[in-house]
Parts: sequence; C-alpha cells; structure tokens
Amino acid sequence: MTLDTVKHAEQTPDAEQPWAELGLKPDEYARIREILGRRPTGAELAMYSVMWSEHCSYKSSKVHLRQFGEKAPANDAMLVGIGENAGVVDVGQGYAVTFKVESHNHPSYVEPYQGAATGVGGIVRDILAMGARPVAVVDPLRFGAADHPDTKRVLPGVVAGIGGYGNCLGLPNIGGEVVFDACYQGNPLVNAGCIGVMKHEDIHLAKASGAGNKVILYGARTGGDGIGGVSVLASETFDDAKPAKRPAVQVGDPFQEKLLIECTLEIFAEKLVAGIQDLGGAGLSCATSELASAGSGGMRVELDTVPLRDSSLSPEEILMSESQERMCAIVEPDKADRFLEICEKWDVIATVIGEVTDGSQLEIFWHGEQIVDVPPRSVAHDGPVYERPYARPEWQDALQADDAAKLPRPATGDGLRAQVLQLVSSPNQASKAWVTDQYDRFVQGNTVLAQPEDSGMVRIDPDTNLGVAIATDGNGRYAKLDPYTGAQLALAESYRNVAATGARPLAVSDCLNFGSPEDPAVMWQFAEATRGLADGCLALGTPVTGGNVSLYNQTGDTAIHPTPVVAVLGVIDDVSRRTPVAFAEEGQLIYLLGDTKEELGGSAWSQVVHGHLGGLPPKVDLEREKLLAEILISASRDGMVDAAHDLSDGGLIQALAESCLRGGKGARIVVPDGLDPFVFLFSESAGRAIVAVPRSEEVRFNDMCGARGLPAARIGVIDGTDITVQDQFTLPLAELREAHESTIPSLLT
Amino acid sequence: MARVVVDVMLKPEILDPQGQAVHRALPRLGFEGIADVRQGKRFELEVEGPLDDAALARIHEMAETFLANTVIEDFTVRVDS
Amino acid sequence: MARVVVDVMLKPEILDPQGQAVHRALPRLGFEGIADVRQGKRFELEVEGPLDDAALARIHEMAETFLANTVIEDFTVRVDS
Amino acid sequence: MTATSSTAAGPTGLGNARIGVVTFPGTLDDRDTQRAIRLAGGEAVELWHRDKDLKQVDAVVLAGGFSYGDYLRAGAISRFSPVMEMIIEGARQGLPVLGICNGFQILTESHLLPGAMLRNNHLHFICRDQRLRVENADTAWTNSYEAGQEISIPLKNIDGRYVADERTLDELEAEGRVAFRYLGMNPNGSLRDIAGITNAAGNVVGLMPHPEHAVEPLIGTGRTDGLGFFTSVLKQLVSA
Ligand SMILES: Nc1ncnc2c1ncn2[C@@H]1O[C@H](COP(=O)(O)OP(=O)(O)O)[C@@H](O)[C@H]1O
Ligand SMILES: [Mg+2]
Repeated sequence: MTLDTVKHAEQTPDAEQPWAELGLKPDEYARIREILGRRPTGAELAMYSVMWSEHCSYKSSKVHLRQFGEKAPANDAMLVGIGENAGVVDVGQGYAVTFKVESHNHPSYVEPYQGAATGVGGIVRDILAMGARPVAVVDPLRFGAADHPDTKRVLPGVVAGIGGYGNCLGLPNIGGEVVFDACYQGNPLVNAGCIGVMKHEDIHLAKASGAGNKVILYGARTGGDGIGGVSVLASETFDDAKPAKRPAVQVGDPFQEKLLIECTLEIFAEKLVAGIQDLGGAGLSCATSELASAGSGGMRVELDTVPLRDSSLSPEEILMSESQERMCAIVEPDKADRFLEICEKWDVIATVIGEVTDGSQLEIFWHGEQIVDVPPRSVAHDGPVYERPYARPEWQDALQADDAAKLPRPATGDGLRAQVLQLVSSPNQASKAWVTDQYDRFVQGNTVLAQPEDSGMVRIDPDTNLGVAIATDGNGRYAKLDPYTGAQLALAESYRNVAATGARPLAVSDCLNFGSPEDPAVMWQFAEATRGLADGCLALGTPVTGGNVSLYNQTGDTAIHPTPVVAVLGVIDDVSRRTPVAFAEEGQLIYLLGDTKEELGGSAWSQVVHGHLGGLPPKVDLEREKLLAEILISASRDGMVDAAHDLSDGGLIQALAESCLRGGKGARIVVPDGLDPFVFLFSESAGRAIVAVPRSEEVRFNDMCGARGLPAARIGVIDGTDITVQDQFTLPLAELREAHESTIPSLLT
Repeated sequence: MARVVVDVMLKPEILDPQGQAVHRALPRLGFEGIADVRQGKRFELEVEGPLDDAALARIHEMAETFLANTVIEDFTVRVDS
Repeated sequence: MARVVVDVMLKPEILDPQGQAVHRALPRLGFEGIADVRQGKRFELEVEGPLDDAALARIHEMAETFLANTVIEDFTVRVDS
Repeated sequence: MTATSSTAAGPTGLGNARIGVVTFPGTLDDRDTQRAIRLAGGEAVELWHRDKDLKQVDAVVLAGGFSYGDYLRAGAISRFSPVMEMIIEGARQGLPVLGICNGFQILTESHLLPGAMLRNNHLHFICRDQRLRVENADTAWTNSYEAGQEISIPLKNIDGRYVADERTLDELEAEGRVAFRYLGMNPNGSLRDIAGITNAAGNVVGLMPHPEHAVEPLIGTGRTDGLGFFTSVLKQLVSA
C-alpha cells in the first residue's frame, strides 16, 4: 500500500487525481495546485473537496449573504455575529443567548428517523460549542401532501427522530412548524434550531492559539459515516482490493451526545479550553482547518491517534468522516490532564491528537509521515465564490396576474360556516398535537410557553424570572409569489409571534431552503429573498446573527417553493408577564389590532378551498409591525391584555378558533362596519393580532392604541361555548374541536 | 402452523449505540471476555398454509421492504423447526 | 472468535404492540396469510477464548440477569455456527 | 443556569432533611427534582451513580430521564451501578425512595417494586398533562394528599406501560399498593390503569408521571399538584 504523502505528491506531479469525482471543478483543482505549489495529496484533496463544497463553503450564496452584515442594524445586543458556530446576543443581567437554525433535509428523506435525529444532534453541538448550555429546541418541518403515501413514511419517522434524539438529551421542544405542500414531496424540509444560555464571560470561540496547546478530540469514535465520495480516493491510494463498505446513513447516539453536553459544560465551568469546535459537516477537516485558521499559529495533528470504530478507514476517510457526537478542543498543556479526567468521569473517550504550533501550516501526519501541509485558511475560508447568474423567471408575471380575488366566495352565512370548518380541519391549519405531543416540552423545568403558543418561552433565571422567547416562521407559498416580500412576511410573522407573547424581539437566525443554484430562476428567488430579509432586519432593528443555507432542494427539475425560514429571538424581563394564546375568561373583550384589507393571494383559504396559488402575497409594512409589537409588549407589561394571538395563515377566523379552543371558551363576534364578512374572516393581511382585554382595562388599552396610532377594533366578547359571528353563523366549540383535532391523527394512523 | 423467523441486524458498518451500551456495561457486571455486542430485532411470524417456495419468497420480500430498513439493516429469513 | 446469539422475546402472555403493529400493517402492504407476529430482540455476542461449558454458563447467567428481564421476557442462548 | 434559590429552610420549615437526587449518565430531570425539593423546603443533595456512600441522606429520589440512553431496556443498565447497591440496601431498611419515570423503571428492574415497564401500546413518546387519582395517601411520598384525591401532573415517556402478572396485580390491589391510577384516557396501556405503585412498607414509591414538573405556577402546566410528593417525605422525616 502506498501512502500519498506530501513527499510522494512532490515526486509525482502528474499523477491522475479523481478531483472531478469529488465534485471539484477544473478551475478549483487548478487553484488548489496553485495554492500548494504542487499537486495535493489524497488527504489534501479530500479536505479541499469537502470544504469547498456548496454545503461547507456557501460558494453560491456567499455574495448574497454578505448583505446580512452590510445592512445589519446597529444593535448593542450583538456579542458575536455571523461567522462563528452561532451568533450570540446579550439578554441582560449578564446573560448571553446563542441560537441558530440548520437544515437536515436530504438525509431525512433517505432515512427519516436518523436524518432528523442527527439534525438535532448537529445544531445542539453548534450551540454547545459557543460555551452555552442548550436550553430548548425548535423544529420547522415541511412535508409533501398530507395524504400522499410517502408522507406516512417520512413524517412519523422525522417526528420520532426529532423526539427520540431531543427528548433523550433533555431539551424541551418549544416550537416549530409542520407544513404540507406537494412541492416538498420528494424533498421534505427538516430544519432544527437550538437556543443556548451562558454568562457573557463564558462565550467560547472556535480558534486555536498558543503554540504547544493540545488539540483534543473527544466524544464518539470515528467511523466511516458520511464519506461517500471520498471512497474513490481510498480505492485510488490503496493497492489492496476495494475498501470496506461505508455507511450510507448516519445513526445518532443521543446518549453519547448527552454525555458530551454535560462533560463539555463541566469543562467550561473549570475554564479548561482555549478554543472549541463541534464536528459537523466535513468532520475533522472542518474542525482542524477552522480552528487553525481562526488562531494565530499552525497546527500539527497525528491522525493515527484518532480513535476509530472501523479500523479499515484510510486517512482521507478519517479526515472526512462525519461521525456524530464529537467535539474538538484546544487546551493548554497544564490543563489537559484535568480535561481528560472530566471526560473519564462522563465515560467520554478523549484523545490528544495534536498540538498548536508556532508555524502557519496545518500539518497532518499518518504513522509519522506527512500527508497534509496546507495553509488552513485556504481550506476553511478561501473557497471559491460564485456569482451565479440569476433571472426573474418568465412565469412569475403570469403567476402574479392569476389573482386570488377572482376565486368564487361563499355568499351566505352557511357557506362561510362550511368553509371555516374546511379551513380549520385542513392539514396545514389543523392541530399539530399529534406531532408535538411526541416532544418533551417540560424537561429542565423552565418552560413557560411551548407549542401551540405563538412563541416558545423559557425562563433562564429562576431568581429574576428573566426569559427568552423564540418563534420560527416561513411561508413558501408567499415566497413563491414574491420572494422578496415572502421573506419579509416570514420575518414579520416570526417577529409578531415573539411580541404577541410579550417578549421583545432582539435578533434573527434563518434557514434558507431553495432549489438548485444552477437554475437562474432559483438563484433569483434566493437573491430576492436574502435582499428582502436583510432589508427587513434593518427596518426592524433585529440583526441576523447566523443561519444556514440549504440548496438543491428539488425533485428532478422541479424546485421546492423558495422557503426562507426565519427564527426571531426575543427577551422578556419577567416571564410572569407572558401572554398566552388562550381566551380563558368569559366577558373579556376581543380586539382586532391592525388593518384588514382584501388580501387573499397565497392564502390558506385559496389553497384549501380552491387549490389555488396565484396573485400577490399580503403587503408588508414593517413600521406597522414595529408599532404592533410595541403595543403588544406594553400591554403585556402593564397587564392590559390576558391573551393575544397573531394573525397569519388562515386569517382572523383561524386565530379566533385557536384561541377559543385553547381556552375552552366561545366568542360572540360582530363584523366591523365597512368590512365584508368573508374578507374579515379569511384575509391574511399582515401586521395584525387579536387580544383579550379585561373590561377594567378597556379604556386604558384603547387610549394607548389611540395615542400611538394603531387601529384597534372591538370585534366581540369571550362568551359561551360557540363561536358566533353575528348575522352569519354559529359554530359549537365541540364541532370545531373535532374538525381541528382529528385531521392529522386520521391521516397518519 | 409454521413459524418463520426474520432476524434484522444493523449493517456492520453502521453504528449500533444499543449494542455498544450493553457491551460497555458487561465488565461492570463482572462479565469479561466478550469482544463485541450487536443488538438487533427478531420477528417471529406464524404462517398460515403451506410454507412453500412461494410463501418464503413473499416473506423475503416482506422482510426486505418492510421489516428491515435495508438502508441501514441486513436481514435473514429462516424456517424455525 | 465464536459468536453466541441470545434471543429475547416477550412472554406469550404479554401484549406485544410492536408485533401487533407489524401484523396489522401487513394486509395493507399486500401480505396475506400471516396469523401472528411477535417482535423481540437479538443479541450477537463475540466471545473471546474457548466456548466451553463454563463460558456458556456465564453467558446464560448474563442473559438471565441482564439481557432479558425475566419478569416479562423469555430468552434462548445458542452458539452461532 | 443553576437555581440557587432557597436552599435553607423552606415554607414548611423542614430544611434539615437531606434528600438525595441520583444522577446517572443520561439522567435529565435531576436539576428540576433538586429544585422541587428546595421549593418544598428540603435540602437537595447530589448523588452520582458511582458514589459508594449515600452522604447521610434521609431519602432518595431517582429522577427521570434516559439513563444509559434507555438502551437495552429502560433502567436495565443503571440498576447495576454502585449507588444502586446502597439504595437497594437502604430501601430494604426503610429509606424512603421515590422513582420518577426512569427512576420507576430502575426500581422495577432492581426488583424493589414488582412488575415491569414496556413500550407504550401506541408505540409513541407521549407528553401530556395527565390526571391521576392518588389511591394510597399513606406512603412516605403521598401523605400530603388525601386518598382519592385527583391531581394533574405531566406525563412524558415512551416506555410507560406497566405490566405484571395477574397474581401480582391482584396482590397489589388487595394490599392497597396501587398508589396512583390514570384518570380519563389510559395513556399507554398500563394494566389496570396503574400509574404508580408502592412497596408493602410504603417507603418505596414509583410512578411514571413527573411531580417535579408541577411545582411552580408559572412553569410547565401552570399547576403545583406535584409539590405534595416532596412535602410528604419531609413531613414523614420530621415526624419519624
Ligand atoms: N442564511 C444565513 N444567514 C446568516 N448566516 C448564515 C447563513 N447561512 C450560514 N450562515 C453563517 O455562516 C457561518 C457558517 O455556516 P455553517 O457552515 O452552517 O456553520 P457550521 O460550520 O457551524 O455548521 C455560520 O456563522 C452561519 O451562521
Ligand atoms: Mg459549527
């Protein structure tokens, strides 16, 4: 067997290399040769190919993502911005919060349980690597048509995987989304987000500095996971027959991850690490090159010291392995023993695999022979950047011209009633309890609000009641009609959801799910959505702190709807002031805040009743969103509202139904003067919410809205056990509940 | 009635956290000398009618498409006697 | 190295919802003629050293005290050949 | 995020009682259980699975979670830890021991309580607010309740189906050792709707639902029905 050492590479400049099989373009391969001044070794080629992939290098999206920095609003809360494992914001009282959303779409289609489970595992390690204790997870999910047979395979598996992993880690699941649309049939979206909490002084960064510091790999043994492509290298470099089989799917071990969390937190508490990085995509290649390039010196790694699960792995494969539940820490020599001791306490395997050098190169050795000698930055950060061509698709105009206003509407109260039932029982609008009851929302004993509340909320300090809230939203239908506006609507909705619970929106993370960047139409959608999101964040004063891009989400030539998912993080000084969704007190007054216009493009009604997608999505007015949020937050702080629910897909009637069902109380509603009952019930105008105002607070609440210029219309009162829309229809709660709650179970069981 | 057993095991290259946890616990319980443990599933099927080649072929297909997830698992079918 | 297989099945009187779920799904998938399905666990142990009576006795004890919970489960130990 | 509040004497003034909370690898609800003990007025003492002494605690809680990932069977691996040897010994001599969820599973695996826990009959993890009836209010952990009292506390597990043979079940019923029963829908197929049981002496109690998640009005379900478990044992320790 010949090892492709650096020396060997120098001596055999013309050796054929499988760069194309590894996904590199000719010019990319040429650039690697230029950087190194020779041909890369097999191990180097493996590292470059994976680190320069779309997934790791963001080569197609980078030029657009820059706007998040360029247009970032001035924000004192931002402690760590884009570029680290996750952003960090100041939430007061010395606490910092880190949060991020990531995708695990493709693996979840192949093996739903494990794909989703390892998706949770990955995002939790990102949060942990910042120095934080993970305190909650969220899971925005999208599946194909609810009644498609494959959805019965994918959805239960994904949900069981997210629950199986997150529940076992002891992380409350406090929010997320479940959306069905045929466009996700062959390509479900499994996004997962995590929040972590730490004190300011505990923030850790991924950097390797200080010559002589130890590089410690700890956690699971390294197996042949996720190295598909690189096996071609193994077969190139090894004379003996085919390499052993490599797993097509990664299996998560949540127990191992739980140990990793507790062990790492104990290590943080004793201040034993100088730098730390989780191992995710691209495994050791990514961790070592990122740590080294962020530090001041170089790094030397003895690859044969890496503990293996499969002894047949080649050095290239070890470098590329994406085995789960591993972390890499930089530790001062005199702290290494204590570090290893804590790992031993938690039954976590830990190995010194190298050290930081005063050189500038990342050098990797295999049984004493050098197989990698690269400038780490060239691997981690100097990947290719594409200015992919983009063009507004020619079908966009026709789509927007196909206005939902022309769709037939019910003319009678009975007709409205029937469509209300149809709406609230449709898969997208129906109760998601079948899914969310499989998630532990109570663990850690700090959950103040969880699904189906507008945002999840956890207490982070039991003494002061300081808390944080998070909501995630995205609407691919809106974004398909207009990606710029669609991205802003996702942001606005998430922002509104956080404010509705009484928390002040602070910062944003996103997961941008799109089709192939090689399709100019998709690239246009991506460019428009990122521009919309960046402009929106600037207007709302909530910076993007980090996120994730998932491209190539398509089946054959058909891309998914452009689906930017936006997570907004908020802070609340005293969680006892949180506002729930439930209408629970008879006699309280129901107010509709904001303006209702006739906006049905992309609406749930157009989808459910007519199977239609066309026209323009609702307009966005971010100044109005800010005002609405201020009113909701003030009203919560001053005890003027006992319940609030934002209006989004499904419009007023959907929100009203949810608040009534949650509280177990009915409502008597009057259609405001000048509004058509149908538009009043089904329009999806943004910037709106309904609130329950105790009678004693009505004057004060009205004065506040009046003084600040927010339209507030009294539309009814909490009462009885029916929802009655005066002169139109009456719907018993029991009938509504049956419609709302039976859909998902009957589709999936 | 005939009994057919389908054994489903994770493929050797796939991580088996359960088997590992069992393996790691053994020394603590005083059991030495076990080099590895893998944990899988065993299905016992009671088959109506004659257990001819056609029936076995059907069970094989059932194992392949349903009882095992061949992305990560291998299986064997055998008649229990 | 010798391989010993320990099969662990729920006692017949204990409800096996996993087996039942499999059984119920079969007709939908087009598989008829299966009267019952039970699902259990299979452990494959790689044993170091000679597989003599003493070793087998130890494995039997391991199965009885650890691999199976004899309140609810039966087990069998056999050498894989 | 450690709760540092009220470690001293709590509302009931029973602060001298030391209650151990065991952490196994994979235990999740240990910190919440410690908090619940402090809220009830006791002193929470951390016990580690490798500990070979019980640090002079007056009672022990085996907290919920997924010890050893629940691999093999829930509770099967934890049962063999050094700390369990001490606890099994102590329990036989009257030490109050409460097993919550995974802790209950460990107690059955240890044969401190009869029967076994199996996968829920619907095969899913289930997280819900669960109504229970306290059937036996004479144990170390239930004396703050009235027999027949209904409480609501969170249930969250995938291996929550209690089974035992008929003879054992009859015996449990006859001796009043069914401590809690599910009300409304049986959430997992547990035989005779059993949610929790006690040993004959009443010092060892196990149940699947989580009282420690129902001790503060703001958090979780918003109810405090679970606090009584912890005040019960404190009361019993003072009067002992
Ligand atoms: N859509 C996005 N919006 C903002 N930041 C992003 C986005 N996508 C990626 N980033 C940032 O780019 C950096 C690299 O992303 P990623 O490779 O996902 O991180 P990791 O290596 O931790 O998985 C991170 O700081 C991430 O937050
Ligand atoms: Mg990372």
